[in-house]
Amino acid sequence: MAWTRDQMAARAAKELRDGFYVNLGIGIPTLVSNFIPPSMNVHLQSENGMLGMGPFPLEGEEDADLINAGKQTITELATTSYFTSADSFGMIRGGHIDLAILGAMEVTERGDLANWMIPGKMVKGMGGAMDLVAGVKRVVAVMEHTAKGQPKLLQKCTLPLTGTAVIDLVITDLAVFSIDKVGGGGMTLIELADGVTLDEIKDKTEANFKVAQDLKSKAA
Amino acid sequence: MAWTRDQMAARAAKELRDGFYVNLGIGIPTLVSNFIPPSMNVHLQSENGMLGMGPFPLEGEEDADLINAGKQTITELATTSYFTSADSFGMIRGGHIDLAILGAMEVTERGDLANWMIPGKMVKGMGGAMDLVAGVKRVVAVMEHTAKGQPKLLQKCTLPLTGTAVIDLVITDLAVFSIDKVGGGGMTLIELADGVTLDEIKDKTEANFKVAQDLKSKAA
Amino acid sequence: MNKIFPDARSALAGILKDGMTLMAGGFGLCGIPQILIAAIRDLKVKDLTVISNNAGVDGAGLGLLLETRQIRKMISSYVGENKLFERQYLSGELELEFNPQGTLAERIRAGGAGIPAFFTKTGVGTIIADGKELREFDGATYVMERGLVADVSIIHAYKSDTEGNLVYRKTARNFSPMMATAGKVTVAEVEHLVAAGEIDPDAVHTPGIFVQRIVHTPNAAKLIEQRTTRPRIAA
Amino acid sequence: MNKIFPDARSALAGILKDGMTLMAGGFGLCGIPQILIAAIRDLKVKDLTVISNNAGVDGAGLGLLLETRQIRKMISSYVGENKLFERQYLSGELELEFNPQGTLAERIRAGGAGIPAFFTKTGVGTIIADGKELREFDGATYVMERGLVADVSIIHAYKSDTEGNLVYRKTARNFSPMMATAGKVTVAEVEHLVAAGEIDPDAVHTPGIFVQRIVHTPNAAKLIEQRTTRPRIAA
Repeated sequence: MAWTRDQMAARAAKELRDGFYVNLGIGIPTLVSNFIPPSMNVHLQSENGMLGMGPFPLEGEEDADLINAGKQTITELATTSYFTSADSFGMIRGGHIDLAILGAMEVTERGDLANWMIPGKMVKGMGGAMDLVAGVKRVVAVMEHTAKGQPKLLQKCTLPLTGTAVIDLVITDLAVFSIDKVGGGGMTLIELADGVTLDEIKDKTEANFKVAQDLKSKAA
Repeated sequence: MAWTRDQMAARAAKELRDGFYVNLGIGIPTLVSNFIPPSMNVHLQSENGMLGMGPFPLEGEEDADLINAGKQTITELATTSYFTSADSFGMIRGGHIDLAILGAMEVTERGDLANWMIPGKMVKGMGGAMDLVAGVKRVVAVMEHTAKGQPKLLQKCTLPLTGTAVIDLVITDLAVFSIDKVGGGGMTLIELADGVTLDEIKDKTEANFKVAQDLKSKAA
Repeated sequence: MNKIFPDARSALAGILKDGMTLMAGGFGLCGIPQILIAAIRDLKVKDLTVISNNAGVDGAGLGLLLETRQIRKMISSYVGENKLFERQYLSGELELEFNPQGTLAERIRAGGAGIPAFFTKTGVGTIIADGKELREFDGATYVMERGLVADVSIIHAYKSDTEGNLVYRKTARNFSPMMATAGKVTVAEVEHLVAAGEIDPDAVHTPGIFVQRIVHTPNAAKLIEQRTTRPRIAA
Repeated sequence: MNKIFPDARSALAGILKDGMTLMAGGFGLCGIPQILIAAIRDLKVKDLTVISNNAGVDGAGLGLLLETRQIRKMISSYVGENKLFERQYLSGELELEFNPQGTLAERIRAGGAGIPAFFTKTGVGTIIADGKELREFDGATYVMERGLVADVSIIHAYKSDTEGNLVYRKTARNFSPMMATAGKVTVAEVEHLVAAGEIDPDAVHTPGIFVQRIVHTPNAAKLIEQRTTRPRIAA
């Protein structure tokens, strides 16, 4: 059984640690905030210039001056601070954010990412994506395993790149892969969704990958 | 009669214009603030991180958190703002300060300045002087015309430089010179202190200089 | 030196010209100088190069200047919300230069701070680095990016004193403080105008030195692009 | 994640080592982290490279670490107030690297913001540019300067909440905000410690992400280097 969007977000939430400063992208990554354990103190950054992002406001309490990087109305917390976009990306580029979780169109076995542009379609722009993948300490991509039956985990991206050797972990609806982006040790399958077989993953993945030792024994 | 320190400061104050943002160096330049016409709105910048510098405090009202770049206790005004040293020098380097008035050891006919280091003596450091002369729109040097009988207006500096082609105007105790630092048009004598003759200036100046037309007629 | 102007039109008088470069603050529709944008539309200056993170939406923000075809080129990080933009771009009427958002913010800061160029890791290995200088520092590769300045910057602030000391509110701050430093002339529209001394000098976001002209726009409606709420839980 | 430590010594525990690079905030004696400096003296770590605009005075500020010969090298813009400094420098015990003050501030900001190098006009044509890369942009010559980072930054702030959101007071702000961003670990001594939510989020100078450790030092005396006053005019 493939994971639902919520299950993928819950799996991504396992990458959080107490005290982490985290940037969540649009889409499934936004859902991750619903799965932060109550005991855990996690600070959400919004790259337009805010640390300590709260939930969406109650109806009637929206503030036009308070939005996230997806332009959605949000709220502040007791811990909140505001700053300029230059300071915000100084924070990102300078390696001060512990973790970014973002959506992806294509990821390669060496950690290259494409998620901003489809040639032939109108280009909307990369926004802060290139800065985030270049600067954040650990970057997790969350995406469907395939698109219209075609693999999205590739040996080489076909779409224009957002960054090269930037992804540490990929969570799809079928499995989880780690990538040794710094050491060049390639991609390793480390988890399968319940009921998903190694053969199914092999069938739907173009990228080369190793299989983690403990997964092999489980799958055997 | 050579000008006194106060007269030199008063002459320097004539370079101020209403609305100017100005940085004053240590020594005679500090005295310039005593000669700002009451009708004129001039904002003093202190490069450690303040705009809108007020006078020295009354005795007993000193605040250890409120000092100028000379480390003297000062006061704030209704117009005051504080900022970081990085923002302060962004302001300076980015050309936002209209005028800097500073002391000098040597100035050349093309506007080179030496004012921070005497070889063989303990070096104290350049502080913000190099940034100020490189960044401020118009830079005025105020200094004695000679030191121990030796000219300080030279063809070439003998001391280590603070900046090259940075001085627009030199005010000494004997005369005032303009320098065409951008156009390379050299130095021009434009004023004499009362009773000082052109011959005295020629005698005490190593730098080449022209004599302004209206000064020639006055001196004639 | 009075920096206060009676309305947006007079605050822009004498500083606009065809072909000029304009910076406009805001992120999406949050913190945009909408009164000044409307005045620029009415003043009909054209062939503008506009530096702004986004391009507004149809009928609001910089969308107003797209409707009137006053913009020749945009330098932005994201323009996804604007159909008119898409049409003008695809027809070749409009030029577009994409910058990563952090690179755009830093280029503007650099321009205002007298820094002509800097190096960043952002965009290395992507089309953003095409034709730009690459260099290694301590074993990693960086791309050189240039500072940006503008003839005029237009920004929105929450509060100003008569000296032009500005305070922004919440995430409406975004690009405006850097743009204030990078405009040869910076014009601020402000919700609240107070006397000098009424803003805590430790809480000033933009010192008055960066603001040449101020217009008080107390009752401008603020627009929300993505109104998102959570349900009230019954008590 | 509790960032509050009971005293300076515990706040520095486990992060000091011989030969490390330390940034220390302050301008002259204004805004220096004097309690943390005293603790570093007591903890006897040595061969320090210290990045700080000044070197304290005899008996105060970084002067304390000069007395104990814990500093091997200073990176500063001005060290004129310190006789002990002069003796150690002239005897060759102490290395010294001068940076123009604005270049120093910008190098620290760059280091904290992930910028490995930038260009500035400051120092071109002087000994400061010797051996550094020069480059022309738009007809003017600039020198390339590198970003600076530190193993540990020690700073003083006026107020902190329990998250490490900091507010500085008046000109005591100076270099501390940039140093907070450029230290792998940043330790702040603060005059006032308040609960989260008690600082206006629009008025935070240093967001808590940059502050790993906080020590509350409510009663530390502040020193004045040049007490300068004007006469009271008789009424």
